[in-house]
Amino acid sequence: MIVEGLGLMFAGMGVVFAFLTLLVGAMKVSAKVLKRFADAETTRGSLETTKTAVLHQVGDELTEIAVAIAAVKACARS
Amino acid sequence: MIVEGLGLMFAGMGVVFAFLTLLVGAMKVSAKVLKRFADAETTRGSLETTKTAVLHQVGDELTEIAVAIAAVKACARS
Amino acid sequence: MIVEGLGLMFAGMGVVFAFLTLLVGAMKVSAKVLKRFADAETTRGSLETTKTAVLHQVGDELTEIAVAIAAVKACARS
Amino acid sequence: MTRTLRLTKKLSGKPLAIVAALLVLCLFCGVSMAGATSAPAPASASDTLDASDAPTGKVEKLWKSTGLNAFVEGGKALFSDKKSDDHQLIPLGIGQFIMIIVGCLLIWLAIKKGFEPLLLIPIGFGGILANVPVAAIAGPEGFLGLIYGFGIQTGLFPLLIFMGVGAMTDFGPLIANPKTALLGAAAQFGIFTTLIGALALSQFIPGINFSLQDAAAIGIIGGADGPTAIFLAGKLAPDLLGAIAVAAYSYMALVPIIQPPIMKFFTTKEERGIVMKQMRHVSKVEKIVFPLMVLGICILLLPDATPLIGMLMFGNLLKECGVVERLSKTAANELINIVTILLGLAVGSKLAAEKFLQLETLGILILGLVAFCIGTAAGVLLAKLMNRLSTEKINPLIGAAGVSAVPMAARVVNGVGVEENPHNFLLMHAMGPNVAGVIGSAVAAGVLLALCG
Amino acid sequence: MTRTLRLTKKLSGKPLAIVAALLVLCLFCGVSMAGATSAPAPASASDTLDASDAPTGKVEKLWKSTGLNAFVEGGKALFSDKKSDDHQLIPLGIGQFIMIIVGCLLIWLAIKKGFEPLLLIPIGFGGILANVPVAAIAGPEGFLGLIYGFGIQTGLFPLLIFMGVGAMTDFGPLIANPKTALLGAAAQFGIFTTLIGALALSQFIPGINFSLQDAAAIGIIGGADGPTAIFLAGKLAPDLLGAIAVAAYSYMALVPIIQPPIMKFFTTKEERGIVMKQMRHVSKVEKIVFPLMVLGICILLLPDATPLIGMLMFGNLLKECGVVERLSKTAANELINIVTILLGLAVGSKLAAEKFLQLETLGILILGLVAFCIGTAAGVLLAKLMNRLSTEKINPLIGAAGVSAVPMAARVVNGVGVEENPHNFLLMHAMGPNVAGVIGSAVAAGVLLALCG
Amino acid sequence: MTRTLRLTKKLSGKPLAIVAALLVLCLFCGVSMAGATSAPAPASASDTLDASDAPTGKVEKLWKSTGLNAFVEGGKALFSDKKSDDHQLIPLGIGQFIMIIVGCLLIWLAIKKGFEPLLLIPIGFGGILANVPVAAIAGPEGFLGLIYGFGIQTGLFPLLIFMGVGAMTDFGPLIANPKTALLGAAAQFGIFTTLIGALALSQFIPGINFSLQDAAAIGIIGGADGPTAIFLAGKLAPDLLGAIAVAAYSYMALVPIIQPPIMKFFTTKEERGIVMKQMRHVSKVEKIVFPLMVLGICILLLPDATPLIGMLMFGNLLKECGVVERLSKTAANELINIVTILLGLAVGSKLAAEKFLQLETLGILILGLVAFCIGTAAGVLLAKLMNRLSTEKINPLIGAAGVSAVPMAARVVNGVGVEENPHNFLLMHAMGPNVAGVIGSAVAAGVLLALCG
Ligand code: NA
Ligand code: NA
Ligand code: NA
Repeated sequence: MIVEGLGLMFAGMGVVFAFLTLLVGAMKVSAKVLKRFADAETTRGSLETTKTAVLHQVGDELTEIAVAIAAVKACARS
Repeated sequence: MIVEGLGLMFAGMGVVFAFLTLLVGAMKVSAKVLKRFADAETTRGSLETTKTAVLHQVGDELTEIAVAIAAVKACARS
Repeated sequence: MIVEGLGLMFAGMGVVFAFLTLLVGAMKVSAKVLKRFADAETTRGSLETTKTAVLHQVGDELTEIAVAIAAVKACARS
Repeated sequence: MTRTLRLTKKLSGKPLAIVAALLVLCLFCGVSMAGATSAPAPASASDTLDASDAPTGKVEKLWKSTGLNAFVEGGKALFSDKKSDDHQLIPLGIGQFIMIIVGCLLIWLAIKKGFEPLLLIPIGFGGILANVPVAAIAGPEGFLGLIYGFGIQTGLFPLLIFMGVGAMTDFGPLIANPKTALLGAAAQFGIFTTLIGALALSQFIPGINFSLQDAAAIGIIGGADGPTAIFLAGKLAPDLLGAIAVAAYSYMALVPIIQPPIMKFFTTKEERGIVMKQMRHVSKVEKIVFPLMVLGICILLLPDATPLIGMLMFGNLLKECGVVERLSKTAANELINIVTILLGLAVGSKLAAEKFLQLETLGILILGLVAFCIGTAAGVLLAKLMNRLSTEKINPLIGAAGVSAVPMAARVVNGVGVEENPHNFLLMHAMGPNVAGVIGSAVAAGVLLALCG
Repeated sequence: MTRTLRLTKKLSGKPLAIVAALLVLCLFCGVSMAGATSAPAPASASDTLDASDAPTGKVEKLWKSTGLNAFVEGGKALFSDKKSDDHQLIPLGIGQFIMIIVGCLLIWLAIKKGFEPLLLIPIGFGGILANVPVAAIAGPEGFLGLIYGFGIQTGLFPLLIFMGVGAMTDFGPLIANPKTALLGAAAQFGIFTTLIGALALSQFIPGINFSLQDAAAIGIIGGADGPTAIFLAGKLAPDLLGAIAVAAYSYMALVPIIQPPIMKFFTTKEERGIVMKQMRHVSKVEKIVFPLMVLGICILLLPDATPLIGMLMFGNLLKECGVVERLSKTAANELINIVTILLGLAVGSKLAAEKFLQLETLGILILGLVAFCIGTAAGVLLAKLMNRLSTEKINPLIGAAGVSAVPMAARVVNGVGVEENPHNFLLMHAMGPNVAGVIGSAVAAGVLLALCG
Repeated sequence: MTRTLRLTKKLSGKPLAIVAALLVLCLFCGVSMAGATSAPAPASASDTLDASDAPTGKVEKLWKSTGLNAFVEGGKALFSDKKSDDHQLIPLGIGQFIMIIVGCLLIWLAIKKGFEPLLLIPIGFGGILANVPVAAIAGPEGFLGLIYGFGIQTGLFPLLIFMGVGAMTDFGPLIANPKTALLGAAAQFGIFTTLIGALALSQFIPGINFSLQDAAAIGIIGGADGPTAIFLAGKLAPDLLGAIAVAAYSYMALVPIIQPPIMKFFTTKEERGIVMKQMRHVSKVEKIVFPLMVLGICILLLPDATPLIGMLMFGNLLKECGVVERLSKTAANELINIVTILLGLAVGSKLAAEKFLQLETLGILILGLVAFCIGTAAGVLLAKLMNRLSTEKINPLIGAAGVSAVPMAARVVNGVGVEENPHNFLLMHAMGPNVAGVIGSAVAAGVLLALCG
């Protein structure tokens, strides 16, 4: 039965490697084929980046609130 | 079998119209019957409107924060 | 059958009381056994209290924002 | 044809009338068509449209499939054949109509009066659906019947609800003041007196025939715990499940009305004013050990109660262990909500007229009320007894919270206490017996399962 | 062996090549091993590895278990044995391959074109899984088959979806303007004309053989309501379920393309410009009473429709009663999401090639489209008729919303209206016939169940 | 009677003592009552209370239904009848007691040591419940048995978990660096060596008898993927499911302890310090195409793996397509949480003493550990081999992440890398082999199903 297990091991590892090797190939092909989609997306992506930037700005604004409060406090003290 | 289908059509459309016609009648009756409940509700509804107004005020406050920050910035610049 | 019911009652109430009396005992024992864990926890608990305090401070900061806005408004008016 | 045309003219300007006319026309044509086709009806359709031989085939079939016809036939039966009426109080059609009204009543109580709406709205609606004539929604092939078979017959739904309850319950007040657990035990007295009451009714009133199992399932109403009652009734007396569940949840909702007079009757003004000292802090590790401890006692003493107690404590362990928050939140929210909807509908399926409209249901309702009262009294009286024997006094009002009905009973205790002394907040102290009552009624259910199951 | 070594040398520096070599080596060794062990194979393993007698045992078994082999065998069959091809348009292997492409197409339409993605992505994926050769995922033992049996054969999933739809639907616009309900009735005309169309196709085209049940299930596509279509098809014509569901959801997604030309064809410029007066406020109690009223009419008139109408109204009652928010939110979110995933996959399991790749599917797709068009036209025409007979004019465009397809159809109406008059917002007015259409198609489904079921 | 009174007097002032006295009184009365009623016991009750003939009927029945009795009887059996002990290592009562301790141990590991608490708490609790004597909660009629039959025997629960995992997994790092997929393949070597190890144990150690199926199910522990292990064990070796699941999740939790020494042993200081270049950006469309591509390869090469791979990729498609956020969020949150609770309990039901307390369990635990070690080593060694053959070096540490155990293994890789060079963050690079390992072990499971199933 152990020898049979060895057969299972070779068959199994063979299929696992075959599967993932095929997948590597497929990913490489799809990366090339889909490149122009990706390029098109990048343009849109930059728009999204702008959005994110806006969000960051909102985050900054919270910092600004803190700054504003500090400023007002400073004012109040002075 | 097609003629049988016609029978099904008349029976079916009949029931569908009967159902929704009855529903129209029932809605009209219930609208009249339930009118005084509705009136009672309106009084309570005005309370809810007040609540919503309060919420709006909260929203206004956020705007105020922005205004405050702008003011502080302007101060800082000047 | 009613007398049988009485038997059920005594057996049932007996088990219920036995169960919860055992539970009372177990809770008392566990309270004593676990006391040192509880003590150890208290030390950590004080850390958490600090955290809560920090949170309160955040709450205070929101109040501060309101104060700041009021101050800015007062400024703007003056 | 002429008549419909005249009708149309007369009511012209009102679209509703036109449509009504169209409708009559349609049905009329349907009849004619069906009549015309009846002769050359193909064989393949004959089994599906077996009534199409008569000229009025399709319309007749349609009429027979209406609920109106079913109700009317039921009504006719009321006056004609009395002899088939022996084993049934009222004929089916009328009975179903009454049960639909009962379903609406439950929904009304839930919405308008706030009677445990989370359960009584699904139960009421399920009850209406179960009594729709012709459709047999609650039958073994109907979807309510399927949900019942999947979730309640197997006991799965009440157990999942119990898990969710465990994930929502804080046993801290009980751990802080262990002896209040005994009050949760005393309040189960109502269960067993009701059991005896059911057996007595069965013996002395001719129309009522409860078996020992039935009596046990009825008694558990006194436990004031919905899932426990549904679990036990599903195992011991499925036919009475509808009445038992409705009684249990109704009385749980009526706790603020039922309990205060009893609490006041058995206590003096001084006793109600007793102020209890503040509770000690309960450590996290105690709360984690607690569910395992309860489970351990349950395994040693009463394995038959482990499904109920076990799931309650599993939910509580998920909550208290602090490392599986996503599971405990799901158990206490989405999962319990989904199961509540399905459980309510399935319980409602047991409100079918032929099962519910019996003299026995009246007996169940009365017995359930008695169970609540006795449970409340027993809790209060044990608290007074404990005060006699101990120097550290407890407010006897909190004994009333031992009937479970979490957290309603504890709130009622708090309310009665505040009435007496506006600065005496008993809520947390009452939570101890309250959650102990949940354990107590699950244990009682286990005993009944072990001895009558 | 030499060849793989040479290959390795030549492509050295590229890890992929080495791995490929290893792989060949592995498989080769596997063959040798299996060959070596074939003689002394122990008895206990002989049943699990029955092909291991031949020298190439394991590899052959492995090859036979690949999908590649199944497709190729199917392809071979295409050219060889034509005589077993009688009852099947194309051989299984090729058919499954085509259906996998169809599944991908549905997913592409859903993602790229926004075709009802919530349903078409699970359906498409389920379709792919159902057509995986060898695995039999959609078979009675496969997991898709199990989900199908549990959720669709019993009708449970469509009913739970309907409950969720009820918990998301606001019937306010219908209550405010009751007579728009009639438009929702008229639009169901498409259902019954399609039914007749299906029977006609069946009679005149040789390859198509629809029974009356099949025709009824196909007709319901015209109801433009997914769960209703799945519920009815699951009861009357399970074999056609895949095609019917795909057609229903596809055309619902195509509403913005299908409806506008028809709407414009049947209305004049003036009619499209009619401005409707603002709606009255609908009180909370009216909204609570409404679902019970609909249920009551349904029970009186058509008990066979109560499962569908009942669950829709149950969901709506949960939403409107205002006291069980946690249940209504769960019904409208988590529960409907979970059921949608499982329903989609299970419906997809009916896209198995041997059921789907039939001439009949083409017929279903064409008939479904016709149904949509007729339903739209009927709604618009009844609106025009009602305007003739009433002084209070309604914009006939809103009649087109009667086909259901909530809320897409109402939005399309609004779009066409705004095109004519930029200040004429018809959205809320169109919601009345739109939600009435949901009720209407459920009623039509009930009639078909009662007369053909 | 006198004794209880004296006891009461002596301990007066302590309510606990009074209650204890009451309790003894109750039980005593119960005995008397039962004795008194035994003679005129009605026929209807005789079947439910069959032991009531003897004077101590009810109490005896109650005692027999306690867990204490069951444990004691089991204990007695240990010393008395040795001959019925042949097919069982230890008597049932004691075995159940030991398994309850094991359940508590798992819960303790989960809470205190952070061992995969999401799974090990439900499994541990389910294990306790399954070993409650008398109640037979894990039996075919018990609720755990029902959940097991519904969810695990059918494979449904692991597949739904896999869908949720897919909806939470980002395959971006793998797509950005495809060749790391091979490391995920190499790490599956542990599965097959363990399989052979199990067969060897079976041949050379007398008490252990694993069939080929058992060996395959044990091997999959080396896949370090919980749902895959449960799915395969449920199909091939249900009796070993408990031990396999516990081993899989325990070792996944132990990854930070098991892997680092092996990783360090097989790599030099320079190799561990290799800095990998930053990853390229992966476009949205690549991420959408990826799951369909994997599914396509799976269909072509190994249809038996499609249920697992298919559901994983379905979940991932829901996540990546971006148009069905409500479905992907439900799949990754509420649905996976609900299924995790039920799956954990059901897996725990396989920790019943008679199945678990076998020599074979010890073998499984040891083999599982060996599988992890070999898988880790194989991943690292293939990474080194790939470095030999390619100019673009990869850090061989990331090979260790190929065993799956997402995301623990990748974090461990990052930790070991940072130890060597504080500015070398390998987390994202290790995620590639890590998610490839999930695919790899699902493929290995498919092969084992195809060849041993
Ligand atoms: Na109770
Ligand atoms: Na419709
Ligand atoms: Na793996």
